[in-house]
Amino acid sequence: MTDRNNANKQMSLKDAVRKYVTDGCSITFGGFIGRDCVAAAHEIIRQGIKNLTVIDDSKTDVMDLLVGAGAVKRWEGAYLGYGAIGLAPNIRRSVEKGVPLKIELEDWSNAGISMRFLAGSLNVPFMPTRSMLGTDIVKYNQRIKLIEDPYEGATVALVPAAHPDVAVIHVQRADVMGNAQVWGFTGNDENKARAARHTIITCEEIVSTEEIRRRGNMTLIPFYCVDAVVQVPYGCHPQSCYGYYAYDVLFCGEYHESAKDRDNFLRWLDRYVLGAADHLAYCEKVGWDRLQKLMGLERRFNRIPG
Amino acid sequence: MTDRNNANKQMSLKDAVRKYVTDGCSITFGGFIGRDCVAAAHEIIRQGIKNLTVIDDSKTDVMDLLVGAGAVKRWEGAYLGYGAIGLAPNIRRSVEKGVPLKIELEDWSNAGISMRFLAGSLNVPFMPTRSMLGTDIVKYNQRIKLIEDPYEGATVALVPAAHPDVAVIHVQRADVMGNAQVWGFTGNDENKARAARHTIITCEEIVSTEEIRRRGNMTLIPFYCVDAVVQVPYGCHPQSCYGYYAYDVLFCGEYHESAKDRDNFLRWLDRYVLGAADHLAYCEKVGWDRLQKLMGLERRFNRIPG
Amino acid sequence: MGDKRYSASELMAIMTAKEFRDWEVAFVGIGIPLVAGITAKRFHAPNLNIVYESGCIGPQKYRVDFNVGDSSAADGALCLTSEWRVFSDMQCGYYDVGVLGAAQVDKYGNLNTTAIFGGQDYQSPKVRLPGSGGGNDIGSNIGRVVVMLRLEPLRFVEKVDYLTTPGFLDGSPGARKKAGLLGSGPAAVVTDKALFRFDRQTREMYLDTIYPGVNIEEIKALVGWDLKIAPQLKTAPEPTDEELEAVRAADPANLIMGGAAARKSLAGLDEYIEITVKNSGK
Amino acid sequence: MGDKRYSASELMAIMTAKEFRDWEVAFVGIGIPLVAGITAKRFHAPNLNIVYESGCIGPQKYRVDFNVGDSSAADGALCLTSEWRVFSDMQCGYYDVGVLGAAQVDKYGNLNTTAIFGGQDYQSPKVRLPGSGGGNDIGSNIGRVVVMLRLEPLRFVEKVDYLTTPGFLDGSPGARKKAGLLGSGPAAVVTDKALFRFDRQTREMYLDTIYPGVNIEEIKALVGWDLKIAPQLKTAPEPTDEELEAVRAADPANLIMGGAAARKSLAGLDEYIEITVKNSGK
Repeated sequence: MTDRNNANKQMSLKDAVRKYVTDGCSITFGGFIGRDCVAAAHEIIRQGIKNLTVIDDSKTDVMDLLVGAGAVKRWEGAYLGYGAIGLAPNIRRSVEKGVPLKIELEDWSNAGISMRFLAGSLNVPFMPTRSMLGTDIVKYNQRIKLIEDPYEGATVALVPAAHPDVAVIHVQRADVMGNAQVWGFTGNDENKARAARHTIITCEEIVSTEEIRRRGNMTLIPFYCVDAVVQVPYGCHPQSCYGYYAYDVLFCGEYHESAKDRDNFLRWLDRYVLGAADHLAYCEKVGWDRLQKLMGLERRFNRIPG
Repeated sequence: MTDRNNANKQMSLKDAVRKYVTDGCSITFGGFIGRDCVAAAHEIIRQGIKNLTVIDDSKTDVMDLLVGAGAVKRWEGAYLGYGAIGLAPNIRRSVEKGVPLKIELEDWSNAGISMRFLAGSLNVPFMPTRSMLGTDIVKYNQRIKLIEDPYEGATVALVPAAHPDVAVIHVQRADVMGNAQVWGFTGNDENKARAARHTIITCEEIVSTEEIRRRGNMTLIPFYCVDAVVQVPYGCHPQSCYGYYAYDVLFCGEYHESAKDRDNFLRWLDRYVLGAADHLAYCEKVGWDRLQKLMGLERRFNRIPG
Repeated sequence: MGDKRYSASELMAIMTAKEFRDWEVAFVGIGIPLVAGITAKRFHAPNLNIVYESGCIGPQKYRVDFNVGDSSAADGALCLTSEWRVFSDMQCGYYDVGVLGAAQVDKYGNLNTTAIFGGQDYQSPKVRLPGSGGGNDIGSNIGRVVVMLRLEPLRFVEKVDYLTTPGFLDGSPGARKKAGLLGSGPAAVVTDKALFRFDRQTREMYLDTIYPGVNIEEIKALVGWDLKIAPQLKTAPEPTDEELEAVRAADPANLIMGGAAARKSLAGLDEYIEITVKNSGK
Repeated sequence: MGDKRYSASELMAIMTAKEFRDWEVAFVGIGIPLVAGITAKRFHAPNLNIVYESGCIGPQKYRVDFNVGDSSAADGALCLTSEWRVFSDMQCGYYDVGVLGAAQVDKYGNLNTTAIFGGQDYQSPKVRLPGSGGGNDIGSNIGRVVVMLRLEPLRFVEKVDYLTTPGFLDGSPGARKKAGLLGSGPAAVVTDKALFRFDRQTREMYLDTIYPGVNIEEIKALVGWDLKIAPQLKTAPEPTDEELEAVRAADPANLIMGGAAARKSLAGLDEYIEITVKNSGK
């Protein structure tokens, strides 16, 4: 449950992570490979938070970083691959070799885990689904229960509600009251914000509540689901943020190459995360001109009104 | 399931109703007292369609008309009242006195019936809910099943998926391909369009597909859920249509007064529905100046961009 | 109540307004409950946010709503979404307080908005009422529920004809939890003559606050069980001029409070539009 | 395949493109499947609409997508919505065709994208793969599924190490229906050397179409069971210049087809942006 509603939930990324992301907690991240919470993942690593249980759909970039940094104990999710770029190097090292430590795995499909977030957001104990039937996902995951539908008799699977301790969700615009507006695809974000006990919104821009009211239909997550609002421009880089900046495929490719070797990964981590005091310092290292170019590219294709 | 997708699903209201709304079929309507499908209900009455099963949340205006006209056999729903105006006269006459004929009732709560549409839209057989427990709704409605949650053991209710034969949904804007955009509240419309076997979209304006693409986030119902697109300006009068026209409380009040007496209701029906060849003729009878004034009133408060 | 300074409806709205607290999220039905919400915003709860079951969250109240789906319910809303979503948010516990009307209430705060049987039955009752709407859901899931109805004959009954919305069910310890309900049940019953609350142990409704000029016997005569009285019975203050002014400003054409008579007294659509626009400040 | 006119990936994209029909809705993953979809739109399926699991429906393809959540997946989309909604729309049967990659496929078309055990087990496999993602859901619920993978050693196996995505399960009559699955199962397996389909009775994968310059023995040697051959084995036509041009236009910087090598051959971000903008016509 969110903290009591009030007029201003804005805080720094450091404070929001310190307050809500604790050792051993369970966590989920918004976005879907695009609009990922990269800045928040960096801050979690900087603060040395450990033993996280990550409950998520497809969140490779953030997961590969967190796993490589040794922050994750357990993963419940659907996908850990780099799309057209390849497999996830730190995740492979952890699962196959236990380096830096071995994470527990619980596999779901994307629809299956999506239904866990939907159930969580509705505060019902489970959801039925027709995915995962007949497969080894069900064999290895005892929390998927097969039942006979009491109405029509066919077999359906039940999946339990997910209730992560905290959800971090990056959006384009939010007000300090906590109303969060999203353009482009929305992933499972509306459900994650509701399923979680606490929700941190990171955003490209803080706007006035009057501005929020001009487009109430764009408010994906209303204030009452939100505990903290943090402004983090370019908070998804190297991932894309619809209407703000394009995917940095080359930066991402370089990360991927580095991460294939543990020492190179640690050097990458030192350079971009541990050696950067905060997200502003990360942007500086990436280069503001580079970020501006990615913004210019995105805005040729997608512009958010107003 | 919708008919095969194609470039142009536009047709007249007469043709859409004739093709998809048949004697004895089950039907649901979009909107939520506001954005009601009044024009479609009138056309159903004009075509003399009978024995409908209406599955709906809160759809008093449309229901009172259809029941008064003798078109309804059965109702599965949550609310049949006129808000601040009072009880529903034709519905009372039908249920209490069997005039013009007695409708069967199956009561649900708004959350309960909403979950039936959600289940239908997900193509799962049922949804769990924590509503209606402990009450006479469950006592009189055998389709609500109480079960013990297999995960945590508490009692929850299951409600079965709704799959009406047809959904009629009025929206602000649609293209001829069937993409429907809605501003303001959305009721259960996205779920009704998916739960139904066939979906008719009525709209204030037909816009180009390019216009739809400018605001993809506003497309509540994508083309593949839609069988027919019909342009019916002022299709909700006397109800409101967000951004287009305000609620006509006085016209609605007059209807309510008339409907208290069966003969007066039949006169009202003759004047505005049976005596009007189509929705254009209805608008003529209501008065274009009146409709313009309602539009002027609404647009002081809500304007849709572009 | 013979006092012509205010009507029964106005008094109910003012008494209900006091049940809201600042920064709460309130799930409020149309009519007098909404007038109460708007009134509360003018006084002690300026940051009260109102949610409508059609899917409107936190609108700015420029004009009165005649139903939950009136486009006015969306005016300047913080979030415009779906019906199923706001009911689910209710089930998550995000809404602090709900306000409900009813045709009948029993001594454990259970409500009937479905049918008055009058010796007949569910499928053919003497009076068919609107049904649950969102009422059952509010009563099932919201933390604190305020019930509003007039204290009239046959409304406060030992047992409701049809239990639409759960109060404390049969009043037995933990009855709500056993049934699977989440909310904590009714907190107050606001009428035109008195305000009732519920005993924490027995869950029975008792007389908590009496309005100016009303006497206990008058109330007991209208309640269908042996009504208990608070050891320290309170008397409500007279509505202030400011409160009455706020209530009336929230319903400038008097169409909520005044009903059909007020509709007929309007000259027509033009006058209604003029009043609405003028009062909205738009 | 020694022919340098086209690469294996290009040929796979072109063969897959032929599996789409006009006005279909296709649920397509990133990479070569998407290139196939864009290619189909240039030829026989101009009104093909593509859906991404992130929640993008019917985008205009100005630029290539590197992952399903790339903002490019949303460019000019007909509808931008949620992940859970598009998976549910899939479960409703609104999507006609899905395209899937895999690390392993067995003779009944079951896929493994989770782990190669290599004598080890699920929690500590020899190779951890990405997992299901939306693959299982596509295989479970979509009417017609096209599988794409290279015909390489240890990929076409008698039994997959981990059954991530259902094909025809154990191949017994009605196995999918008995399990509760809705879609009708895999329709084709497109590789870089041949195209396979499934027998309607036995549900076993057979060789349907062989590519120019490939011989049957070469294929049989790479398949881990006694592969049956269609009575009337077809030979695929050589890709036309127009087809090759379309495939290359869909991946102008060659970053999908060319992988890490292509990334390295780019001068940097400026060149990538220049190519992207130029090709998009924006």
